[in-house]
Amino acid sequence: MTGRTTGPTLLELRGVSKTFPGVRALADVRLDLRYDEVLALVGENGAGKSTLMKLLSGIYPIETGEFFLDGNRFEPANPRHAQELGISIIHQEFNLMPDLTVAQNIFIGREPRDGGFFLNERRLNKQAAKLIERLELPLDPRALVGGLTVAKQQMVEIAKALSYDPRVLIMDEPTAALNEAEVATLHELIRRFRSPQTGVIYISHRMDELKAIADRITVLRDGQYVDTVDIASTSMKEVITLMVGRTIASDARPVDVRADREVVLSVEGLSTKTLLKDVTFELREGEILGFAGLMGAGRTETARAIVGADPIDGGTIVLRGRRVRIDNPADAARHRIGYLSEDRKQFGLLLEQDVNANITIGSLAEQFSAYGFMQDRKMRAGSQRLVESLRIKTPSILQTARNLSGGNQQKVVIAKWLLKNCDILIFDEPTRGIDVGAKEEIYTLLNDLTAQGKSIIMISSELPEVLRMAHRVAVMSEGRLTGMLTADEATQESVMHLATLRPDTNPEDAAELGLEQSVGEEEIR
Amino acid sequence: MTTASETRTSLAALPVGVRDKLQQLLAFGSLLVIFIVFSIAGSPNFLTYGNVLAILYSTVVIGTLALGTTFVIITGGIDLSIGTGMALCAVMSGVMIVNWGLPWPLGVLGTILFGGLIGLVNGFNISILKIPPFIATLAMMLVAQGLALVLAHSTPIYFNDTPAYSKISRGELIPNFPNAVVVLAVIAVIAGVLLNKTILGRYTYSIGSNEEATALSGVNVRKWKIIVYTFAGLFIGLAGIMISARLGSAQPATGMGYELQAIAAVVIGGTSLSGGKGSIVGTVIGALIISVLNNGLQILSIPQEWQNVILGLVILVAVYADMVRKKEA
Amino acid sequence: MTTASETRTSLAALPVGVRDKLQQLLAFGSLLVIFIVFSIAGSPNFLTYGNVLAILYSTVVIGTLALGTTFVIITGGIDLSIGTGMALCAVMSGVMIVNWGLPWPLGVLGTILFGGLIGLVNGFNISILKIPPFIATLAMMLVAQGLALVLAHSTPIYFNDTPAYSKISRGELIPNFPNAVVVLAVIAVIAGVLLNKTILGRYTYSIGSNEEATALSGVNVRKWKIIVYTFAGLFIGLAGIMISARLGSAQPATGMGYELQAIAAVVIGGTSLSGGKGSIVGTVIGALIISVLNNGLQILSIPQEWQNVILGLVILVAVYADMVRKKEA
Amino acid sequence: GDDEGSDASGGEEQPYIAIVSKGFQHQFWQAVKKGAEQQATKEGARITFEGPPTEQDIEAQVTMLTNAIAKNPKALAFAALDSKAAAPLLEDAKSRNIPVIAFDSGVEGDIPVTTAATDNKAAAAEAAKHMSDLLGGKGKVALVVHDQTSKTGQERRDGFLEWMKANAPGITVLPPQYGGGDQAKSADITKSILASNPDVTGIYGANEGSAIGVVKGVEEAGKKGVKIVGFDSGKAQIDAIKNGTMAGAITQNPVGIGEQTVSAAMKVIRGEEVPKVIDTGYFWYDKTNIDDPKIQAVLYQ
Ligand SMILES: Nc1ncnc2c1ncn2[C@@H]1O[C@H](COP(=O)(O)OP(=O)(O)OP(=O)(O)O)[C@@H](O)[C@H]1O
Ligand SMILES: Nc1ncnc2c1ncn2[C@@H]1O[C@H](COP(=O)(O)OP(=O)(O)OP(=O)(O)O)[C@@H](O)[C@H]1O
Ligand SMILES: [Mg+2]
Ligand SMILES: [Mg+2]
Repeated sequence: MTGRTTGPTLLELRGVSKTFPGVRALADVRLDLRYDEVLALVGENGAGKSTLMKLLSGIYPIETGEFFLDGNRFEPANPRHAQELGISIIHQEFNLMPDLTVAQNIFIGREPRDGGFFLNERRLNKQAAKLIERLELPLDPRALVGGLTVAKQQMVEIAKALSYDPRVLIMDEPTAALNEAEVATLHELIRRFRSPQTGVIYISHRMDELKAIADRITVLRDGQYVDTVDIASTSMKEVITLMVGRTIASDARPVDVRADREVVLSVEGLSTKTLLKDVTFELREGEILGFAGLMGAGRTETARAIVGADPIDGGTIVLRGRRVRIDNPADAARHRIGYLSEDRKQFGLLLEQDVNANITIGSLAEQFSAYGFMQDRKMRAGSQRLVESLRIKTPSILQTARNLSGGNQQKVVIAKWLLKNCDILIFDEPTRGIDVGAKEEIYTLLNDLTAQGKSIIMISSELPEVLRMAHRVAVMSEGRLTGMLTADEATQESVMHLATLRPDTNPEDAAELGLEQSVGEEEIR
Repeated sequence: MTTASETRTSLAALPVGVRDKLQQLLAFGSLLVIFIVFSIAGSPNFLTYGNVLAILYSTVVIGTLALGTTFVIITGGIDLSIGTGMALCAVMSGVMIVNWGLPWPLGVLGTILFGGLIGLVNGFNISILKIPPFIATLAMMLVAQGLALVLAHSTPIYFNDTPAYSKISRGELIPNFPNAVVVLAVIAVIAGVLLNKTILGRYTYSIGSNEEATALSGVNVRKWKIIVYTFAGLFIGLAGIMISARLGSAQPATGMGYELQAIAAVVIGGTSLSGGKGSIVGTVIGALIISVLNNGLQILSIPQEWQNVILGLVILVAVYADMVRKKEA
Repeated sequence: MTTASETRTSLAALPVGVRDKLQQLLAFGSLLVIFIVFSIAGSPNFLTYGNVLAILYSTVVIGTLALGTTFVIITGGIDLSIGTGMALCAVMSGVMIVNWGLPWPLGVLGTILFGGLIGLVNGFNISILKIPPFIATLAMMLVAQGLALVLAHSTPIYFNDTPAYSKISRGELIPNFPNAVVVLAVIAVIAGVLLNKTILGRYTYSIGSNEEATALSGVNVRKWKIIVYTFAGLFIGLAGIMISARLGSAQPATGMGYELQAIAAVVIGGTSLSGGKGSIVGTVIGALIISVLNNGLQILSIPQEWQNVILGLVILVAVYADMVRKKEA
Repeated sequence: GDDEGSDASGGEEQPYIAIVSKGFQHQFWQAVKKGAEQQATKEGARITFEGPPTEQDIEAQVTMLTNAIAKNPKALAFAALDSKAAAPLLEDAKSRNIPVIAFDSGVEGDIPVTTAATDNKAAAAEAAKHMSDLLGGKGKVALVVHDQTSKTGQERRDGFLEWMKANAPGITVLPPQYGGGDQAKSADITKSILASNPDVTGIYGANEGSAIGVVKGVEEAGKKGVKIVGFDSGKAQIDAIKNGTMAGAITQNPVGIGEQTVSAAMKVIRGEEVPKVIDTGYFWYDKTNIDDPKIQAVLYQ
């Protein structure tokens, strides 16, 4: 049951190939998008999805292959041309101007003008506000994009893409940065967008959402077309098998709850000027403590505060009973605490440096240096080992990080922390953009780490992932810790309930958390 | 500390736009402080109408160059050719007005356009040939320096027969207020409007903030970069006019070193060399800080070898103070 | 075109590491071409042992400064204080050796360390006070310029009584081969090793390509930035020695403008001002390109006003050619 | 072609004289160059004339000297920014039997076969004397000098200061200010001086750029009755003297220096005798004698 179509299709790609130095990214790939459909495009990290979409949106010149829109052949010359043809893309990596506001970003190049040259900022902001409202996104048109979280930046991208009123909307892992609630909003957007004139190509590694949104799935593997299947008549297991060419272990819940183990980290009353209020929790040896919450809940800030990346306003951090003072990530590292940021491009990767440098940068001093000299062979061996165990798809460990696929870049960042020997690892959205197969491997690696007695804080917006991996789940909302659930207590419902409590605005919620007084204090202050 | 957090929260409450404006005003701070210090510590001769005029007047050339360069630097570029480029433009003005005998208004126009040409070449080398701005404009710096000498046969060109020309700088359409200062004020306003209210300004910021993303958004980045450098070139031309009008002659050998002062003014004004951030107000303040310091230190008759030492330290403190203030905001 | 694509594929086949090495070698290209052109077009006086030595010898001071600055620029920073800082170091050397009568080896050591101190201050201002490198080092440039004049009472300090001192530059431990050139070669090798084989070098690159990410990887970025600037300072000190040894005197007012030439050498050598990329080989080539051009143009007796014009154009072409070559690779 | 390009035609037979000067962009040096070229064409020599961008660029000058020697000239004319720095190279020249002619300010040591120079200090003293006369021996005098480290700068400053100290008790002299010879900067400095010392009655500009700067500054400040004494010539300065804004100025004989240097070099090449010192002299000129042909001869426009 292949997806080959008869009759005109909205978009059709035939025999598309593309090579990069040392890499054959695409080989004779085909794809067709029907009117009024959402076509999911899946494949392992480095399968060629983004490359295909970049060809389609005029970023890379077409080497070989034919493109048809409404049955008419076309060749996107450059991004603008593609836009004019009605092809609009949300890239996997953000393309935003941090120094401009949300509105300015959305309408860059299409600013409402007076006399062709003068900006009409009021109209610009009005337009943006209207759009944002229509899309029901929690964005302020006047906010500087640089100050937004990844999730919000993702929303700006979405708003921007939709503002072109495209016929073909391409979304390259739009939900990687989003959590359940936001994913739902996005799906709603897509449903409203699709029409008999339009279609959506939807790239994602989150199998669970495909059933909800997609009609058909096209699978790529190693730059080659595998198959296209109808969602209805296919199970995700089959799709995954098509993707990775093998069946993978189903999800098992964590077994032993580790109440007996020693407390390695205890955070008390952690607060920051911007967001956090009195965050208190304990992390036990060999434990995976999941952190759930809606965007802006403060999980990332908690992590950043603990490792000293952001200044803290109050609260204490105790390591194995010893109170410690952590002013910057270097201090944290010295105390064997590592933080993997949710934002790999800004806070994770050395894009210009090679894979080897990226993986070893954190462990250089303590593992790979003798009298200040780097031990090259040892380093390469180390990186090579991780490249293999994480199956990072790269021609060589000397490949520049920039040239890796999104997911493989993420793997590189993870590899950095797996190599560095930390007792406490804080992973913020660790599996962002990573394919199902690789996820399994990473889960296994995390469990190995805990088996070695290391402790992990796992911040994730993918609830299933949290529920599956975490021994306990901490839930945050509005900068507060609203609940701490054991593996058995933790369910979609229980977590979501705690995640949506609004103690600062809603007295009942405050009461439920026993916060009345503190709310009172807030007002007195 | 408390004040800090208060400023923070109170300011944080304001919409971004207003906050920026306020920060720009705060930037006045250092300038004000310096000015007041000189007025008090300084001899009574510092705070006189005449001396204030002298300060403003001495800001004109550097200020003109700095205004254009602000655009370039906000795109994440740099322009080292403004100093000697200015000298070359001054010489061109001399060639056109004195040697060719063009009427001076034509000569002025031609010179400004010639400055634009210099910028255009820079823009082409940077935007099309993709040569790093530092190199492209360094090369232009050397070429301009040489050409200025060649065209002028290594001797100044004097505007004696066109007294009107000197009036551009020293004339006083407004009584007791030299035209040069008026010119600076006017072009500063124009530059400010262009940077904040036009697509030129918007793309200037956008390119500096993320060139790749701007291009992917369908903006013709190549074109706009060329436009920005050409635009900045017009200021080189104008600076060439202003300095030759002040001196009554085109000096082919001057100009070297002006680029550093102009860039310093821009950066002291809070424009980031990594691009994306900056303002005209800031640049004007930056330029004023430099000339107020130069003037004040001489007025206080500080031994000259100490003047640079103090100048350096004050710049350091001023910038640091502004940064702290901004952080608090 | 065909050749281009061929080069591409053939090179693409190679592992990345080897490819980089090859690119560095390709960078020699421009230098070689320029050299050959001069040897042919140039008078017989160009390609003589004596003149080649003269070229190398004239590269020493700029080269020394450029080596240290390479590290700074790779971190994404800049150092404008190297020129006048060098003058200040030269003066310090004079003060220690001539005025205080220290034995010259001690004076040399002291001067190099003093250079390190200048760098340390820069590093502190940039890394701890978070003042933009351009401003911090601009301020230091002014301060150093002033202090040099103050310490030297605005007159050169002559090393007449320590002939050994001049030997540092002009002496010939290797017959017919001035020590200065040996010194440059040695420190170039040291710098190369440090940049490529040590964690200092690795952190230099990673801070330059993503400072925040490097910090979040647990690297004490503040500390390492200070170290890099201090390290670069040592080269300022050494440059101060080399120039005063060459001139036989410490000239307090010389040095302004050297920073631009040194930075130019670094950038022509392919180091990116936005940080993360660069090499010592490149810097050495960049420095040589400049001095070969200067020398060649003078040997060819090109009229001086034309020399800068040609210099600028050749730099443009050389850099462009290297870029094209790299793209093909 | 204002360089040897013109007479490169018969270049081979013509004796080649390499001239390394202290500067090249400034009018003074252009005038020296002009004189040298005139003499060269007259005597059928081929010359090159080079100098560093500023008088601080001593290393650049030393390198130029190196390159000049590398060209094996028949004679080498040299105006040292710092004799000591050039000493080893002059030794080298000597060892290659290249005769060295020093010009402008002398070169220490016995290597130069002759020195065509002016005594800058005496010239500056002359300027001081005229300033004192203009002020009737009393008042407040300021100096705007081009730089504080170069030999020329120091001599033209000290000559003035020392004469004042010795001969004009009635005149108070303000600490010298330095404008790098940049007209605009010197003008700004002048204005600050006038602002902080409104009672200044005389200002001395120690080279062309400084002097013109002083004139501009006084004009811009709208100050009347300040006596200005300048140095060197150039159109602007000549005009200022003609229209009375500048009282007068000292000029050396740059064109003469150029001519004398080349002719001396030719003599040496021909093996003729040359005096150890050729004093190229200096002259005071003002409204009264400016049109005197003897003066006109030594002025450059
Ligand atoms: N600019 C480039 N230079 C060299 N190789 C590249 C470049 N871009 C992509 N590649 C390679 O092409 C292959 C496909 O990359 P692509 O980004 O399309 O994968 P992907 O399917 O999007 O993976 P992911 O799910 O991780 O985003 C990868 O092996 C990648 O290493
Ligand atoms: N890297 C950052 N840069 C700027 N602001 C940030 C950053 N991280 C967090 N914030 C601010 O802190 C608030 C909380 O965001 P944070 O990322 O901590 O929430 P979260 O619970 O981690 O949700 P998510 O990470 O899914 O966005 C955000 O609304 C944002 O304003
Ligand atoms: Mg991808
Ligand atoms: Mg987060």
